[in-house]
Amino acid sequence: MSTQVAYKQVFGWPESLKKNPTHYCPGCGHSIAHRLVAECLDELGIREKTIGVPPVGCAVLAYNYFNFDMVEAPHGRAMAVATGIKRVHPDKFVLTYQGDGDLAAIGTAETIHAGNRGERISAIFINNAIYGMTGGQMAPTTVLGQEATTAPGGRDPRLHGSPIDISRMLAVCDGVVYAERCSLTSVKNIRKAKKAIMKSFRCQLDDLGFSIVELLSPCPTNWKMPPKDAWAWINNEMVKTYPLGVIKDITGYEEAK
Amino acid sequence: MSTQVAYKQVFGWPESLKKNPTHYCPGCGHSIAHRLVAECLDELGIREKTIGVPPVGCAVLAYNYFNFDMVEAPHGRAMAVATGIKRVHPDKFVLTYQGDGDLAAIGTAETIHAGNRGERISAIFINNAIYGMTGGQMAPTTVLGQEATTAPGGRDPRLHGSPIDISRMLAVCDGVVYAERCSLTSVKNIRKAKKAIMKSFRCQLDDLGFSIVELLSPCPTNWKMPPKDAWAWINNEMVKTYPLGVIKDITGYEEAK
Amino acid sequence: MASEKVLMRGSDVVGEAAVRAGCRYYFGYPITPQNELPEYLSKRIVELGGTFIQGESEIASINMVLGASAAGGRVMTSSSSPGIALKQEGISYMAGMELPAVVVNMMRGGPGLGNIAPSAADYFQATRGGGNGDYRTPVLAPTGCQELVEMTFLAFDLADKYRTPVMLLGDGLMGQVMEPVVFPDPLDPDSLPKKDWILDGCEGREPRTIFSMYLGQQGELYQHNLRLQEKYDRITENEKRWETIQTDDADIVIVAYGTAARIAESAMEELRSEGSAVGIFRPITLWPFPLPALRDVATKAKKVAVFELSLGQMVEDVILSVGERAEIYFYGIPGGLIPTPADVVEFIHSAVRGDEKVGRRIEV
Amino acid sequence: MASEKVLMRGSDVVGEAAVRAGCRYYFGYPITPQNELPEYLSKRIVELGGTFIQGESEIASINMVLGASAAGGRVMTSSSSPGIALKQEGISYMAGMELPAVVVNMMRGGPGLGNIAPSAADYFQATRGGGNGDYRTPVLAPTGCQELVEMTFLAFDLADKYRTPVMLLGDGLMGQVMEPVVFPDPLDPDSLPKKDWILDGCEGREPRTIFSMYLGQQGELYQHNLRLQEKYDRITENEKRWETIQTDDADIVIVAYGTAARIAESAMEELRSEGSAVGIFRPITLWPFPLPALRDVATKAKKVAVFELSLGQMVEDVILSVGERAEIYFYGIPGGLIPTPADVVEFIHSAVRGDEKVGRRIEV
Amino acid sequence: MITRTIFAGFGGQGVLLMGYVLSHGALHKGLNVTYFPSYGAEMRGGTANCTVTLSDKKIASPVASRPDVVVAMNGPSLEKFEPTVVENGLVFLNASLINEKPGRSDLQVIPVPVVELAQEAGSARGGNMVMIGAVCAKTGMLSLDETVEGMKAALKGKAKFFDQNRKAIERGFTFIEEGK
Amino acid sequence: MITRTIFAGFGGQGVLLMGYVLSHGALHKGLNVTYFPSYGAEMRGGTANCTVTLSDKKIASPVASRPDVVVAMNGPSLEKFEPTVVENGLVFLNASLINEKPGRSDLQVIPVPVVELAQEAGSARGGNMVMIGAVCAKTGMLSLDETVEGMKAALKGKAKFFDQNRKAIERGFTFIEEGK
Amino acid sequence: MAETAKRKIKGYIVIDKERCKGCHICIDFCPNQRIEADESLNKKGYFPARFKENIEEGEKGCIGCAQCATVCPEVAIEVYRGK
Amino acid sequence: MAETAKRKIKGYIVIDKERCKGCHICIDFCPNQRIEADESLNKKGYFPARFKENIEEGEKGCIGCAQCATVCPEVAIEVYRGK
Ligand SMILES: Cc1ncc(C[n+]2csc(CCOP(=O)(O)OP(=O)(O)O)c2C)c(N)n1
Ligand SMILES: Cc1ncc(C[n+]2csc(CCOP(=O)(O)OP(=O)(O)O)c2C)c(N)n1
Ligand code: SF4
Ligand code: SF4
Ligand code: SF4
Ligand code: SF4
Repeated sequence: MSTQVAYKQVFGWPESLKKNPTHYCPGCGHSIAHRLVAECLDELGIREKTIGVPPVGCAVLAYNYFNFDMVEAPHGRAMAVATGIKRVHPDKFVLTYQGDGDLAAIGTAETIHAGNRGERISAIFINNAIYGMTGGQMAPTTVLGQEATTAPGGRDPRLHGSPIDISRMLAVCDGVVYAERCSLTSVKNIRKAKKAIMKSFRCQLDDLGFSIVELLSPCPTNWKMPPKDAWAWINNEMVKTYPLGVIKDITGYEEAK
Repeated sequence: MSTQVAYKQVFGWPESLKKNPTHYCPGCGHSIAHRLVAECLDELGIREKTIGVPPVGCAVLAYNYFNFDMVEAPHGRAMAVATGIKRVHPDKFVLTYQGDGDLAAIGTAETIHAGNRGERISAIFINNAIYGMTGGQMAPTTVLGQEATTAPGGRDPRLHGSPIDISRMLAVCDGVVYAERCSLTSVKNIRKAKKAIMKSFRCQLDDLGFSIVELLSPCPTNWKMPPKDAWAWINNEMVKTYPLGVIKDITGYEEAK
Repeated sequence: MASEKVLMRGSDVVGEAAVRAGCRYYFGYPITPQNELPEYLSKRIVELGGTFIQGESEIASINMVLGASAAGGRVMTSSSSPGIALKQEGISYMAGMELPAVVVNMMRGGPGLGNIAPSAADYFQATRGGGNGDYRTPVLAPTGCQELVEMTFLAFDLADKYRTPVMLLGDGLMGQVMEPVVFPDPLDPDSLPKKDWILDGCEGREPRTIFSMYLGQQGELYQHNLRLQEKYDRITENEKRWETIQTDDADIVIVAYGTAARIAESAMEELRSEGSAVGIFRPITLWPFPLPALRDVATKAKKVAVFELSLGQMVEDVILSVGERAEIYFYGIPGGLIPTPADVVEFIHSAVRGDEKVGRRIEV
Repeated sequence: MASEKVLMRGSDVVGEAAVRAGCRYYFGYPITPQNELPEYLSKRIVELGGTFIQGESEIASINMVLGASAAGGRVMTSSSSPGIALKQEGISYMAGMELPAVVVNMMRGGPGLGNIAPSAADYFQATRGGGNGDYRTPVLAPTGCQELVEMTFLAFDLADKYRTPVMLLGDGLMGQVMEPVVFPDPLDPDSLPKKDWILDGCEGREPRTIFSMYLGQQGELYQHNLRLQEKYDRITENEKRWETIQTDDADIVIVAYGTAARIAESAMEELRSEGSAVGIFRPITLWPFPLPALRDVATKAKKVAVFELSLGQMVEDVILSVGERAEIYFYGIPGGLIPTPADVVEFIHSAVRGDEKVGRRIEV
Repeated sequence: MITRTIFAGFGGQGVLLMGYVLSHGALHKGLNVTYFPSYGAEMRGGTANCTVTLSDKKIASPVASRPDVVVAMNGPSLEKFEPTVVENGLVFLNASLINEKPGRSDLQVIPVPVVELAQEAGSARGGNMVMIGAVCAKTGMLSLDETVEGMKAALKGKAKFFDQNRKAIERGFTFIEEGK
Repeated sequence: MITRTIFAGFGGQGVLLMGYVLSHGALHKGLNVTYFPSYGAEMRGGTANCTVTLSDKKIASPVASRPDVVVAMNGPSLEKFEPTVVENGLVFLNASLINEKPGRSDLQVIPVPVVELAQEAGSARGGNMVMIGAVCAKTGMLSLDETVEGMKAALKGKAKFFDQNRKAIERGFTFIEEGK
Repeated sequence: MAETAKRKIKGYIVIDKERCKGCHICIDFCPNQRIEADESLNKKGYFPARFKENIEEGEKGCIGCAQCATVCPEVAIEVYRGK
Repeated sequence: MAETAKRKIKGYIVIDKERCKGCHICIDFCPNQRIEADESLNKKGYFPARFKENIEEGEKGCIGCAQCATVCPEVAIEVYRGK
């Protein structure tokens, strides 16, 4: 492009992502999470041994974006599907990618028991506190007071229960070796999230057990906010219910640089 | 009976139990738990406003023994059924009575979410570390090394996962106000269990939220032990995995005498 | 009071009709294309002092319905195809326990996740019981918003009258269409006939139990099934419903229900304007299927043309009704396309000619 | 090598046959009356280096099966009626995704929890797809232990050949009976034909995806369904199986499958010894139903007597096969009783007389 | 008489609202009406459309395989629906965005510069209201008053928008009536 | 020739094992055989029974509505199965526990004091083996050797019990053969 | 109950022989060894527990402490205590 | 890219205009305000982000820090840095 200054690409397209346009809304966290997963697989060089299980949720079409083998799971059952795959191919890398409705409502039993069995699976958990795909219904993770189409006056603990913290529940299981909560709403947080994903992947490669990375992720569409406000809402409000950080870590790994 | 010494009955039949013979095996904990529940209802005088939901499990016929309204739930779904009842009759007393397969395997999602919604339900959870009714298959609560018909060499964490501690998971939920683990294997423990059940019932009557009492309960038949040994095994072995005591208590109740 | 004519979306219509029919309990889990129904009720039913719970799953929801029904509530759940598949165990239990409830299925294309275009491929599941055991549920298949009102009322009434789950079978198109509707006066739930079998605490009476398990070695389950069968026979005898449109002079009768019937009606108009004597037989109850009525109509017309939004499910009931009394043609569009009257017109042309260019002749 | 004759319980027979057919993955949840099968495999399959997981539920299990199948494993699950109801969504997905697997249903009495006595009341669910959408699964209905061996092998082969879930339909009686059996040589799973569609990491090839959702607006789901239908037509064409017993000279043919057929055979022996010319037509594949074969047999015999362990499910397929070609009588025993040959003898007496003392005449 | 109209455009262009306005106006006028939105794929983004059918008789199918009128608010919509319009049918174009012309010569094409007209009427965001005004004016399906009533019923409760929207609808009418 | 035998008693009395022994013995002998246990209600406790059918031809139904032989190890079993036995059928009674006599006069009743005989044979717990010995001896279904082979096959791998059980079976045979 | 017995004891128990399933837990838990196993089966086929009414030399009598009843899984024991 | 621009800047970015969905998050996150909103719609109907190539007086140029790309949900930004 230039003859005078040598420019080097420092940020580009990860191989583990197909070059298809995504269907995600402007400002949605799903596509960031996709990229982070893809970058980690690239860096570990395991794209070609990866088998992924997307959710039923906004990321149902993730197989159009991820550039590795993928199989659809019925809503909520990604962990069970992943278990089946991993038991057939213990030497392959298996990950699930799931929303909060998928992983923490209809899939609660599958999630808890995959964790409890210590399945060698890495779970990427997109917590956007709402049902995205179906149009903004309350999620188990919807925070108190937050509006949803099925919680018209905002979530009320008496009527709708309190937001669920499934990562903390998973931490109770012996088979879960690592659980961390990150957010996708700043350069720093995104980089942290990537490190967490990397660590989770290592847990599987090192045959330690089950691990989960929960990513607080904006859904501007259903929160009815411009992307920028949605990002700010996570940083200012959502983290009060879901504090960021390591929830469980018995990996024995030294802290990554 | 006697004309000289006046004897008074100090232990007899609770009104909340029907006088039918039970189908439980000799030395089984289910019938003790039944009696404790019945005694508590009697003492609180709420038998006539109680609606109970038995499990599918050895206690599936509990409606033949409990002397109050009861409705069968499909395996694992007692909490959902109880939720439906309680929402129609918020002024009535609703309890579920469930085994470990029912409450902590197939019913995991229903259990966790009833707790998370803070349903005003009292859950009696019979943890006998095995599937009784179906003949001794591994339960999610089977302890490591314990034999089961589907864990022939004993439970191995790598093959079968580790024993699940669902009460501790429930404790993560805001809607759960009280969770205690007791055992049915000594006079002292049985009396403690009764106190816990009483407290759980009070939680509901006082509209505080969801509560659960987990009862370690012998299954001599499927453990293939004489009753006496089964009781001892709980006291010596099982409590190592499931330590007795209060797991969560935000009732604010003063300690019962 | 009966409402003025209002323009309303099908899903909302079911919601409003339900509360007017005295429904105060709703338990369900979101799934497109029927989310507008729970969304409507999450507000409306709560305003009326009732309960709306978004369950953690379809299974939890159907079992909340089971509990609420046992407790005496007029109760409803709704979902779409895969979600209804998950409710089969619960529905089978409720059939066995003789618990009334209304289950709405706004069908979508399948199998599996499919897509949300209209479809009628859950006919077998609905009419033959996708759960286990010998049970049936009345299945109502309305067409259009005004009939959604009537069928919602009817569904609750049949459910209570026969103590059975009742299925209201629509599809996404029906749920999304807006049309003018008039609602009847709302019922006061307290004015509904008292049920003497419900669980509300045994004060002043013997405890009651509700269950589906019959262990007795003396054939208790056998007896229970015969009792159920007797009930199903009564329903079959008394509750068949259907509509005929211009069948009197018809040489060929289209058999279709729900959305397919609407499309067929447009096609019929076109075909009539071309001069063909086409009529429509529209089953409104899919179970019990209006077998005798269809038999009569078909015998007269000598040719029936079955049009389904599936690859051939209701057609079995048509064969069972018609046998060799008329030629039977079949044309099915599997889920995933919004079918148009033009497709049906072509099919009828084929059937009239007696060829198989569109659709096929069924050998009986 | 082929085994000696061994005395073995039906459930264990299925387990041993499965591993000999190359099955190395089993996922299931306990339920009576089929627990002996997972119990057998929990030991046997692990010895062979395979995977046995007791899932946390039937739903988890069927989805583990889905995953294992997508990954290329020969895989099986088993359950009994209510548990199979819960698997319907998963089966529908697997049908849509064209994933092979064997699903065993040892039926019990229903609806709901019912009891564990033999029953055949899940016929509709098995043959019409209790899940959502236009799909079918081949359904094999063996009778007795030796046939359990053959049908287990066949189930795995059909599953792989047509990329579809296949159902093996038995009942508690069949699972509990012990009989002498001979097993064929065990297959080495590695010797099975390689599958070129499985997911095992995309090394050296393009990534593959397996799914059931077709969103495209160009009728992709429609096309997908037509493709599936074509496959189902092929299966219908090629895979019908049945047995006839002494139908050649029969004036009346009993139609029965599974346990009912065994009972019927005892009855036939008794009736033959009385001098009645009774034969048996036994469908072995319930879907595809052996319609043409039954049609032939019935046309010749002029009278068929359908005996079912349900209140009338397979009888619909018999009517669809026979139409007015023969008189059709029906007698059903709903789940919950172990039926005896004496019942069937009475029924046939009635049918021969043409009265309805036991059973009833079906009007077609 | 039966008239089938398809409104189509990007998600944010208010095409569904145009359909509501027409439907409510028709109800007000005493016609039979069905409104059927694309509820397309279970996915985000993309385009939206709806079909409104008006008739003085009972309406059978709410689906229009061959609409009488197509209102295309963006290029892809024109592309998609142009082939489906009946012979000599009517096509309204959002001229502020669409540069292409329909290929078919039998069609009657009415380009409406909605953004510019809406700006004139006081708010650039009222393009859809201008368009529905133009559609009703041209086809005669609704009078100005009926269209405004339709708009009010469609926006029930949101009275603060009534005034601005009325102005935009009027601008659509005058655009047709006065040709500019 | 087809013979259907029902063994019935309390859960702990080893009735199912008796059926196994007979079945395995029959397989050893080269007969066709089906063994069908009561897997009754999904519940604990109660009684157990099993039906063994032997034949030199193919066996259709493994269920016996009218057994040729009933072996009743306790009172309730006698009560339950007595009415079902074929005319002039055979009924074996555990005389150590059952005091009642069958009401039917056509039946051939053989009371066996199993506990006492088992004690004589060396272990009070071998009552079921005594009984199967007596049954085989009386009916001629199996010879002593075949019965012992059946026992060994039924208890495959548990060789330490073989000796004691053989003694008990023999005691059953001598009880019938010698009438005491 | 024999006069002799009653004079010596503070309490007594009544065991429902047909309800008892012979688990013999109560025998274990009685602090004064007042319960023993019956030698004859009950109707269900269990050897039920039996109250030892007669107090032998050196034995303590029943004190009505209800420990047996508390641990009895079958609610087969009623306990009476003297005033 | 104009020579003038390049001489002043350490890096530059390339925005895939058709991939961009106009969320404008990148605009927010660029420390040097090197990104702005386009005024014309892309094919999908969004106003995409646009790299400000020309550096006005007083402005800083792109430093190739990739913050924009890190936050871009669409992977629509490639970043190049000078050596
Ligand atoms: C069995 C079943 N139930 C419900 C649905 C409908 N459904 C699709 S996605 C979804 C939830 C989406 O929310 P979430 O998992 O939080 O993911 P997001 O879309 O927010 O990324 C639901 C309920 C379905 N497809 N299948
Ligand atoms: C849907 C369904 N799955 C499985 C079963 C079979 N089943 C009955 S009880 C039971 C588990 C029993 O164990 P647990 O809940 O621990 O209770 P316990 O019998 O030990 O008291 C199972 C798997 C069933 N009835 N329904
Ligand atoms: S709806 Fe929400 S989660 Fe789904 S793509 Fe849009 S912004 Fe993302
Ligand atoms: S099997 Fe176990 S839990 Fe069930 S009744 Fe017997 S001892 Fe109790
Ligand atoms: S962050 Fe990406 S998608 Fe958003 S405006 Fe910038 S380039 Fe476009
Ligand atoms: S690389 Fe850095 S400086 Fe350059 S445009 Fe992006 S954020 Fe701004």
